[in-house]
Amino acid sequence: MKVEVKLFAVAKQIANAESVAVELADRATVGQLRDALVAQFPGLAPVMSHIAVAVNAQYSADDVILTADSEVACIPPVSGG
Amino acid sequence: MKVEVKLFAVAKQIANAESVAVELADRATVGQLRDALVAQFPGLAPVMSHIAVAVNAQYSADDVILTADSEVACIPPVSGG
Amino acid sequence: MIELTNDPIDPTSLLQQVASHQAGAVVLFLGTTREFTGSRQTESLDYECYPEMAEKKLNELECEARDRWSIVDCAIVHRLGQLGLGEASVAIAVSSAHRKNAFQAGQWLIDTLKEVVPIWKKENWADGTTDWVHPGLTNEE
Amino acid sequence: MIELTNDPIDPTSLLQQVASHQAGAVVLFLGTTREFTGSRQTESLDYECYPEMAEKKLNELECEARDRWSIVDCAIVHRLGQLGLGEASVAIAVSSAHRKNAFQAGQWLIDTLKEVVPIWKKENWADGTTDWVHPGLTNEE
Repeated sequence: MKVEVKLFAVAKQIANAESVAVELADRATVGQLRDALVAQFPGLAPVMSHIAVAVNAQYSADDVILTADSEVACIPPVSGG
Repeated sequence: MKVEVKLFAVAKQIANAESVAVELADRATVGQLRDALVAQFPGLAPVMSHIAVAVNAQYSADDVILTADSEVACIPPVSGG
Repeated sequence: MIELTNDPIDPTSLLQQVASHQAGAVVLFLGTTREFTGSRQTESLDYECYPEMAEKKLNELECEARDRWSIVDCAIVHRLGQLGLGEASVAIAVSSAHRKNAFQAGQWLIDTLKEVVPIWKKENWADGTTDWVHPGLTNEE
Repeated sequence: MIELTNDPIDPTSLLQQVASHQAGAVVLFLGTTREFTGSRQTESLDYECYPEMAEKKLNELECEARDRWSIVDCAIVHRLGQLGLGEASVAIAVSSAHRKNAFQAGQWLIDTLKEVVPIWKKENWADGTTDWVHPGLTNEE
Protein backbone atom coordinates (compact mmCIF):
# COMPACT_ATOMS: atom_id res chain seq x y z
CA MET A 1 0.00 0.00 0.00
CA LYS A 2 0.99 3.62 -0.44
CA VAL A 3 0.94 5.87 2.63
CA GLU A 4 1.19 9.67 2.43
CA VAL A 5 3.41 11.12 5.17
CA LYS A 6 3.39 14.79 6.14
CA LEU A 7 6.75 16.28 7.03
CA PHE A 8 7.43 19.33 9.20
CA ALA A 9 10.29 21.58 10.21
CA VAL A 10 13.69 19.86 10.00
CA ALA A 11 12.14 16.68 8.52
CA LYS A 12 10.59 18.75 5.73
CA GLN A 13 13.92 20.52 5.24
CA ILE A 14 15.92 17.27 5.01
CA ALA A 15 13.50 15.60 2.61
CA ASN A 16 12.90 18.88 0.82
CA ALA A 17 9.19 18.04 0.64
CA GLU A 18 6.05 18.82 2.65
CA SER A 19 4.79 15.30 2.20
CA VAL A 20 6.09 12.08 0.70
CA ALA A 21 4.49 8.87 -0.51
CA VAL A 22 5.97 5.73 1.05
CA GLU A 23 5.37 2.23 -0.32
CA LEU A 24 4.68 -0.24 2.49
CA ALA A 25 3.40 -3.79 2.90
CA ASP A 26 -0.26 -4.05 3.91
CA ARG A 27 -0.67 -3.82 7.70
CA ALA A 28 2.82 -2.29 8.03
CA THR A 29 3.64 -0.72 11.40
CA VAL A 30 4.87 2.72 12.36
CA GLY A 31 8.29 1.12 12.97
CA GLN A 32 8.36 -0.21 9.41
CA LEU A 33 7.36 3.22 8.13
CA ARG A 34 10.36 4.72 9.96
CA ASP A 35 12.70 2.25 8.26
CA ALA A 36 11.19 2.97 4.84
CA LEU A 37 11.51 6.73 5.36
CA VAL A 38 15.19 6.44 6.29
CA ALA A 39 15.80 4.19 3.27
CA GLN A 40 14.14 6.76 1.01
CA PHE A 41 15.79 9.80 2.69
CA PRO A 42 19.12 8.76 4.25
CA GLY A 43 19.48 12.28 5.65
CA LEU A 44 16.71 11.42 8.14
CA ALA A 45 18.81 8.64 9.74
CA PRO A 46 20.51 10.78 12.43
CA VAL A 47 17.25 12.47 13.53
CA MET A 48 14.68 9.66 13.14
CA SER A 49 15.05 8.47 16.76
CA HIS A 50 13.99 11.98 17.91
CA ILE A 51 11.00 12.17 15.58
CA ALA A 52 7.57 11.15 16.79
CA VAL A 53 5.05 9.68 14.38
CA ALA A 54 1.42 10.76 14.51
CA VAL A 55 -1.29 8.56 13.05
CA ASN A 56 -4.63 10.28 12.60
CA ALA A 57 -3.32 13.24 14.58
CA GLN A 58 -2.33 11.09 17.56
CA TYR A 59 1.19 10.30 18.79
CA SER A 60 1.66 6.60 17.96
CA ALA A 61 4.07 3.91 19.13
CA ASP A 62 6.14 1.82 16.71
CA ASP A 63 3.79 -1.17 16.92
CA VAL A 64 0.73 0.75 15.69
CA ILE A 65 -0.55 -0.71 12.41
CA LEU A 66 -1.11 1.60 9.44
CA THR A 67 -3.75 1.48 6.73
CA ALA A 68 -3.72 3.15 3.32
CA ASP A 69 -6.04 5.89 4.54
CA SER A 70 -4.14 6.65 7.77
CA GLU A 71 -3.19 10.31 8.12
CA VAL A 72 0.50 10.02 9.00
CA ALA A 73 2.93 12.75 10.02
CA CYS A 74 6.54 13.04 11.17
CA ILE A 75 6.73 15.26 14.28
CA PRO A 76 10.24 16.47 15.11
CA PRO A 77 10.66 17.79 18.68
CA VAL A 78 8.17 20.63 18.94
CA SER A 79 9.17 24.22 19.75
CA GLY A 80 5.95 26.19 19.89
CA GLY A 81 5.16 28.59 22.69
CA MET B 1 3.67 63.54 75.10
CA LYS B 2 0.85 63.48 72.62
CA VAL B 3 1.02 60.99 69.75
CA GLU B 4 -1.26 61.15 66.71
CA VAL B 5 -2.46 57.68 65.61
CA LYS B 6 -3.95 57.00 62.16
CA LEU B 7 -6.80 54.49 62.09
CA PHE B 8 -7.94 52.40 59.15
CA ALA B 9 -10.81 50.09 58.18
CA VAL B 10 -12.43 48.40 61.19
CA ALA B 11 -10.27 50.40 63.66
CA LYS B 12 -11.46 53.64 62.08
CA GLN B 13 -15.02 52.34 62.18
CA ILE B 14 -14.88 51.36 65.86
CA ALA B 15 -13.27 54.64 66.98
CA ASN B 16 -15.35 56.58 64.47
CA ALA B 17 -12.29 58.67 63.63
CA GLU B 18 -9.55 58.67 60.99
CA SER B 19 -6.98 59.60 63.57
CA VAL B 20 -6.85 60.08 67.32
CA ALA B 21 -4.50 61.85 69.69
CA VAL B 22 -3.24 59.64 72.52
CA GLU B 23 -1.56 61.01 75.66
CA LEU B 24 1.48 58.90 76.59
CA ALA B 25 4.46 59.13 78.91
CA ASP B 26 7.71 60.21 77.23
CA ARG B 27 9.53 57.25 75.70
CA ALA B 28 6.33 55.17 75.83
CA THR B 29 6.40 51.93 73.84
CA VAL B 30 4.09 50.56 71.16
CA GLY B 31 2.73 48.18 73.80
CA GLN B 32 1.82 51.09 76.06
CA LEU B 33 0.17 52.83 73.11
CA ARG B 34 -2.00 49.74 72.58
CA ASP B 35 -3.13 49.85 76.23
CA ALA B 36 -3.90 53.56 75.98
CA LEU B 37 -5.91 53.07 72.78
CA VAL B 38 -8.02 50.32 74.35
CA ALA B 39 -8.60 52.48 77.45
CA GLN B 40 -9.74 55.35 75.22
CA PHE B 41 -11.83 53.15 72.85
CA PRO B 42 -13.00 50.03 74.72
CA GLY B 43 -14.52 48.76 71.45
CA LEU B 44 -10.98 48.11 70.22
CA ALA B 45 -10.31 45.55 72.99
CA PRO B 46 -11.52 42.44 71.11
CA VAL B 47 -9.56 43.30 67.95
CA MET B 48 -6.38 44.89 69.31
CA SER B 49 -4.43 41.61 69.36
CA HIS B 50 -5.02 41.31 65.59
CA ILE B 51 -3.97 44.87 64.83
CA ALA B 52 -0.38 45.64 63.83
CA VAL B 53 1.15 48.98 64.73
CA ALA B 54 3.27 50.83 62.19
CA VAL B 55 5.78 53.45 63.33
CA ASN B 56 7.09 55.67 60.53
CA ALA B 57 5.43 53.36 57.97
CA GLN B 58 7.16 50.27 59.33
CA TYR B 59 5.56 47.33 61.17
CA SER B 60 6.81 47.67 64.75
CA ALA B 61 7.02 45.32 67.73
CA ASP B 62 5.56 46.20 71.15
CA ASP B 63 8.95 47.18 72.60
CA VAL B 64 9.61 49.90 70.01
CA ILE B 65 9.87 53.32 71.70
CA LEU B 66 7.75 56.20 70.41
CA THR B 67 8.56 59.88 70.18
CA ALA B 68 6.16 62.81 69.83
CA ASP B 69 6.93 63.08 66.10
CA SER B 70 6.54 59.37 65.33
CA GLU B 71 4.06 58.68 62.52
CA VAL B 72 1.92 55.98 64.10
CA ALA B 73 -0.85 53.88 62.51
CA CYS B 74 -3.13 51.00 63.48
CA ILE B 75 -3.06 48.34 60.75
CA PRO B 76 -5.89 45.80 61.00
CA PRO B 77 -5.34 42.59 58.96
CA VAL B 78 -4.92 43.79 55.38
CA SER B 79 -7.22 42.70 52.55
CA GLY B 80 -5.88 44.34 49.42
CA GLY B 81 -5.33 42.46 46.19
CA MET C 1 6.92 50.65 38.67
CA ILE C 2 4.27 50.80 41.35
CA GLU C 3 1.10 52.85 41.40
CA LEU C 4 -1.96 53.46 43.56
CA THR C 5 -4.82 54.86 41.51
CA ASN C 6 -8.49 55.76 41.68
CA ASP C 7 -8.88 55.11 37.95
CA PRO C 8 -9.76 51.84 36.24
CA ILE C 9 -6.69 49.67 35.60
CA ASP C 10 -5.61 49.33 31.97
CA PRO C 11 -3.91 45.93 31.54
CA THR C 12 -2.61 46.85 28.07
CA SER C 13 -0.65 49.77 29.45
CA LEU C 14 0.88 47.49 32.10
CA LEU C 15 1.89 44.94 29.46
CA GLN C 16 3.52 47.70 27.43
CA GLN C 17 5.43 48.91 30.46
CA VAL C 18 7.10 45.54 31.03
CA ALA C 19 7.57 44.65 27.34
CA SER C 20 11.19 44.25 26.25
CA HIS C 21 13.28 42.55 23.58
CA GLN C 22 15.09 40.84 26.45
CA ALA C 23 11.87 39.18 27.62
CA GLY C 24 10.68 35.79 26.41
CA ALA C 25 7.77 35.68 28.85
CA VAL C 26 5.28 38.04 30.41
CA VAL C 27 2.93 37.03 33.22
CA LEU C 28 0.04 39.32 34.08
CA PHE C 29 -2.12 38.79 37.16
CA LEU C 30 -5.44 40.57 37.61
CA GLY C 31 -7.42 40.43 40.83
CA THR C 32 -11.07 40.99 39.93
CA THR C 33 -14.27 41.59 41.88
CA ARG C 34 -16.23 38.40 42.40
CA GLU C 35 -20.02 38.42 42.72
CA PHE C 36 -20.32 35.65 45.28
CA THR C 37 -18.37 34.84 48.44
CA GLY C 38 -19.94 31.54 49.43
CA SER C 39 -23.66 32.37 49.24
CA ARG C 40 -23.26 36.10 49.91
CA GLN C 41 -23.69 38.43 46.97
CA THR C 42 -21.44 41.45 46.50
CA GLU C 43 -22.70 44.62 44.87
CA SER C 44 -19.49 46.65 45.00
CA LEU C 45 -16.24 46.95 46.92
CA ASP C 46 -14.49 49.92 48.47
CA TYR C 47 -10.72 49.88 48.77
CA GLU C 48 -8.85 52.22 51.08
CA CYS C 49 -5.17 52.35 51.98
CA TYR C 50 -2.56 53.97 54.17
CA PRO C 51 -0.98 55.72 51.19
CA GLU C 52 2.57 56.49 52.41
CA MET C 53 3.08 53.00 53.80
CA ALA C 54 1.30 51.21 50.94
CA GLU C 55 3.63 52.89 48.42
CA LYS C 56 6.66 52.08 50.54
CA LYS C 57 5.65 48.42 50.88
CA LEU C 58 4.86 48.06 47.16
CA ASN C 59 8.29 49.49 46.33
CA GLU C 60 9.89 47.05 48.77
CA LEU C 61 8.03 44.16 47.09
CA GLU C 62 9.22 45.21 43.66
CA CYS C 63 12.83 45.47 44.90
CA GLU C 64 12.67 42.11 46.63
CA ALA C 65 11.21 40.43 43.53
CA ARG C 66 14.04 41.88 41.43
CA ASP C 67 16.55 40.55 43.98
CA ARG C 68 15.05 37.08 44.19
CA TRP C 69 14.31 36.36 40.54
CA SER C 70 16.00 37.23 37.29
CA ILE C 71 13.31 39.47 35.86
CA VAL C 72 13.41 42.10 33.14
CA ASP C 73 10.69 44.42 34.38
CA CYS C 74 7.84 44.55 36.85
CA ALA C 75 4.76 46.75 37.31
CA ILE C 76 2.23 46.71 40.15
CA VAL C 77 -0.96 48.81 40.20
CA HIS C 78 -3.58 48.78 42.93
CA ARG C 79 -6.94 50.47 42.50
CA LEU C 80 -8.59 52.42 45.31
CA GLY C 81 -12.14 53.69 45.84
CA GLN C 82 -15.32 51.97 44.72
CA LEU C 83 -15.22 49.04 42.28
CA GLY C 84 -18.11 47.34 40.51
CA LEU C 85 -18.33 43.62 39.76
CA GLY C 86 -15.70 42.26 37.38
CA GLU C 87 -13.41 45.27 37.73
CA ALA C 88 -9.72 44.74 38.47
CA SER C 89 -8.57 45.81 41.94
CA VAL C 90 -4.94 44.89 41.34
CA ALA C 91 -2.71 44.14 38.38
CA ILE C 92 0.82 42.75 38.47
CA ALA C 93 2.89 42.31 35.31
CA VAL C 94 6.32 40.66 35.27
CA SER C 95 8.56 40.06 32.25
CA SER C 96 11.57 37.76 32.22
CA ALA C 97 13.86 35.98 29.78
CA HIS C 98 12.43 32.60 30.80
CA ARG C 99 8.89 31.95 31.94
CA LYS C 100 9.54 30.25 35.26
CA ASN C 101 10.87 33.45 36.82
CA ALA C 102 7.90 35.52 35.63
CA PHE C 103 5.41 32.99 37.05
CA GLN C 104 7.23 32.63 40.36
CA ALA C 105 7.78 36.36 40.85
CA GLY C 106 4.18 37.17 39.86
CA GLN C 107 2.73 34.66 42.27
CA TRP C 108 5.03 35.74 45.09
CA LEU C 109 4.17 39.40 44.48
CA ILE C 110 0.42 38.91 44.75
CA ASP C 111 0.74 36.49 47.70
CA THR C 112 2.97 38.93 49.59
CA LEU C 113 0.99 42.02 48.61
CA LYS C 114 -2.06 40.39 50.20
CA GLU C 115 -0.12 39.82 53.42
CA VAL C 116 1.79 43.04 54.02
CA VAL C 117 0.54 46.01 52.01
CA PRO C 118 -1.79 48.23 54.10
CA ILE C 119 -4.83 48.20 51.81
CA TRP C 120 -8.28 47.14 52.97
CA LYS C 121 -11.47 46.25 51.20
CA LYS C 122 -15.02 46.75 52.35
CA GLU C 123 -17.70 44.48 50.95
CA ASN C 124 -20.89 46.28 50.02
CA TRP C 125 -23.29 43.34 50.07
CA ALA C 126 -26.36 43.15 47.88
CA ASP C 127 -28.51 43.04 51.06
CA GLY C 128 -27.37 46.57 51.92
CA THR C 129 -24.98 45.69 54.73
CA THR C 130 -21.23 46.38 54.60
CA ASP C 131 -18.20 44.64 56.12
CA TRP C 132 -14.55 45.51 56.30
CA VAL C 133 -12.64 42.37 55.32
CA HIS C 134 -9.93 41.43 57.82
CA PRO C 135 -8.58 37.90 57.28
CA GLY C 136 -8.29 36.06 60.57
CA LEU C 137 -10.41 38.67 62.32
CA THR C 138 -13.69 38.93 60.40
CA ASN C 139 -14.85 37.42 57.12
CA GLU C 140 -12.25 35.34 55.39
CA GLU C 141 -11.93 35.83 51.70
CA MET D 1 -11.38 28.69 23.43
CA ILE D 2 -8.36 27.84 21.33
CA GLU D 3 -7.11 29.55 18.18
CA LEU D 4 -4.29 29.39 15.67
CA THR D 5 -3.85 32.66 13.86
CA ASN D 6 -1.58 34.51 11.45
CA ASP D 7 -2.58 37.85 12.97
CA PRO D 8 -0.95 39.65 15.87
CA ILE D 9 -2.31 38.49 19.23
CA ASP D 10 -4.49 40.99 21.09
CA PRO D 11 -4.11 40.33 24.84
CA THR D 12 -7.04 42.61 25.69
CA SER D 13 -9.42 40.49 23.66
CA LEU D 14 -8.17 37.36 25.45
CA LEU D 15 -8.69 38.98 28.86
CA GLN D 16 -12.23 39.92 27.85
CA GLN D 17 -12.93 36.38 26.73
CA VAL D 18 -12.11 34.90 30.14
CA ALA D 19 -13.59 37.75 32.22
CA SER D 20 -16.46 36.73 34.49
CA HIS D 21 -18.27 37.84 37.64
CA GLN D 22 -17.40 34.39 39.01
CA ALA D 23 -13.68 35.07 38.64
CA GLY D 24 -11.55 36.61 41.36
CA ALA D 25 -8.32 36.08 39.44
CA VAL D 26 -7.07 36.17 35.88
CA VAL D 27 -3.61 35.01 34.86
CA LEU D 28 -2.35 35.89 31.39
CA PHE D 29 0.85 34.41 29.97
CA LEU D 30 2.51 35.85 26.88
CA GLY D 31 5.44 34.18 25.15
CA THR D 32 7.38 36.89 23.34
CA THR D 33 10.23 36.96 20.85
CA ARG D 34 13.59 37.48 22.53
CA GLU D 35 16.45 39.21 20.75
CA PHE D 36 19.28 37.12 22.20
CA THR D 37 19.67 33.37 22.78
CA GLY D 38 22.99 33.29 24.57
CA SER D 39 25.15 35.44 22.31
CA ARG D 40 23.18 34.76 19.11
CA GLN D 41 20.97 37.58 17.86
CA THR D 42 17.52 36.87 16.43
CA GLU D 43 16.04 39.00 13.69
CA SER D 44 12.70 37.26 13.33
CA LEU D 45 11.01 33.92 13.92
CA ASP D 46 8.84 31.76 11.69
CA TYR D 47 6.25 29.50 13.28
CA GLU D 48 4.64 26.62 11.42
CA CYS D 49 2.31 23.92 12.65
CA TYR D 50 0.50 20.74 11.74
CA PRO D 51 -2.88 22.46 11.86
CA GLU D 52 -5.32 19.57 12.39
CA MET D 53 -3.24 18.01 15.15
CA ALA D 54 -2.24 21.33 16.77
CA GLU D 55 -5.93 22.27 17.11
CA LYS D 56 -6.77 18.85 18.49
CA LYS D 57 -3.93 18.98 21.03
CA LEU D 58 -4.79 22.54 22.12
CA ASN D 59 -8.40 21.46 22.67
CA GLU D 60 -7.20 18.47 24.69
CA LEU D 61 -5.03 20.77 26.81
CA GLU D 62 -7.97 23.09 27.49
CA CYS D 63 -10.18 20.14 28.48
CA GLU D 64 -7.53 18.64 30.73
CA ALA D 65 -6.91 21.99 32.45
CA ARG D 66 -10.66 22.31 33.10
CA ASP D 67 -10.67 18.78 34.55
CA ARG D 68 -7.64 19.28 36.77
CA TRP D 69 -8.31 22.74 38.16
CA SER D 70 -11.41 24.63 39.16
CA ILE D 71 -11.28 27.33 36.53
CA VAL D 72 -13.94 29.65 35.17
CA ASP D 73 -12.65 30.12 31.64
CA CYS D 74 -9.58 29.54 29.52
CA ALA D 75 -8.31 30.88 26.19
CA ILE D 76 -5.22 29.82 24.24
CA VAL D 77 -4.01 31.54 21.07
CA HIS D 78 -0.88 30.62 19.10
CA ARG D 79 0.47 32.82 16.36
CA LEU D 80 1.85 31.39 13.11
CA GLY D 81 3.99 32.86 10.33
CA GLN D 82 6.72 35.44 10.74
CA LEU D 83 7.14 37.37 14.00
CA GLY D 84 9.37 40.33 14.74
CA LEU D 85 11.18 40.97 18.02
CA GLY D 86 8.95 41.56 21.03
CA GLU D 87 5.84 40.14 19.38
CA ALA D 88 3.78 37.52 21.20
CA SER D 89 3.89 34.01 19.75
CA VAL D 90 1.48 32.55 22.28
CA ALA D 91 -1.05 33.86 24.80
CA ILE D 92 -2.83 31.87 27.49
CA ALA D 93 -5.48 33.42 29.73
CA VAL D 94 -7.11 31.58 32.63
CA SER D 95 -9.73 32.93 35.03
CA SER D 96 -10.72 31.28 38.31
CA ALA D 97 -12.49 32.09 41.57
CA HIS D 98 -9.20 31.86 43.49
CA ARG D 99 -5.78 32.78 42.14
CA LYS D 100 -3.92 29.56 42.87
CA ASN D 101 -5.89 27.63 40.25
CA ALA D 102 -5.35 30.28 37.58
CA PHE D 103 -1.59 30.32 38.20
CA GLN D 104 -1.27 26.54 38.27
CA ALA D 105 -3.44 25.95 35.21
CA GLY D 106 -1.70 28.74 33.27
CA GLN D 107 1.74 27.39 34.03
CA TRP D 108 0.73 23.80 33.24
CA LEU D 109 -0.84 24.88 29.96
CA ILE D 110 2.25 26.64 28.64
CA ASP D 111 4.59 23.90 29.93
CA THR D 112 2.50 21.19 28.28
CA LEU D 113 1.87 23.17 25.09
CA LYS D 114 5.64 23.40 24.64
CA GLU D 115 5.94 19.62 25.00
CA VAL D 116 3.10 18.20 22.94
CA VAL D 117 1.55 20.67 20.49
CA PRO D 118 2.97 20.21 16.96
CA ILE D 119 4.19 23.75 16.36
CA TRP D 120 7.76 24.58 15.40
CA LYS D 121 9.79 27.73 15.29
CA LYS D 122 12.60 28.66 12.97
CA GLU D 123 15.15 31.21 14.15
CA ASN D 124 16.10 33.73 11.51
CA TRP D 125 19.41 34.89 12.94
CA ALA D 126 20.81 38.36 12.44
CA ASP D 127 23.80 36.81 10.61
CA GLY D 128 21.47 35.58 7.85
CA THR D 129 21.44 31.89 8.81
CA THR D 130 18.29 30.04 9.88
CA ASP D 131 17.67 27.09 12.21
CA TRP D 132 14.64 25.02 13.03
CA VAL D 133 14.50 24.75 16.81
CA HIS D 134 14.12 21.16 18.03
CA PRO D 135 14.79 20.79 21.77
CA GLY D 136 16.98 17.78 22.44
CA LEU D 137 17.88 17.51 18.77
CA THR D 138 19.28 20.87 17.70
CA ASN D 139 19.48 24.24 19.45
CA GLU D 140 17.98 24.26 22.89
CA GLU D 141 15.91 27.26 23.74
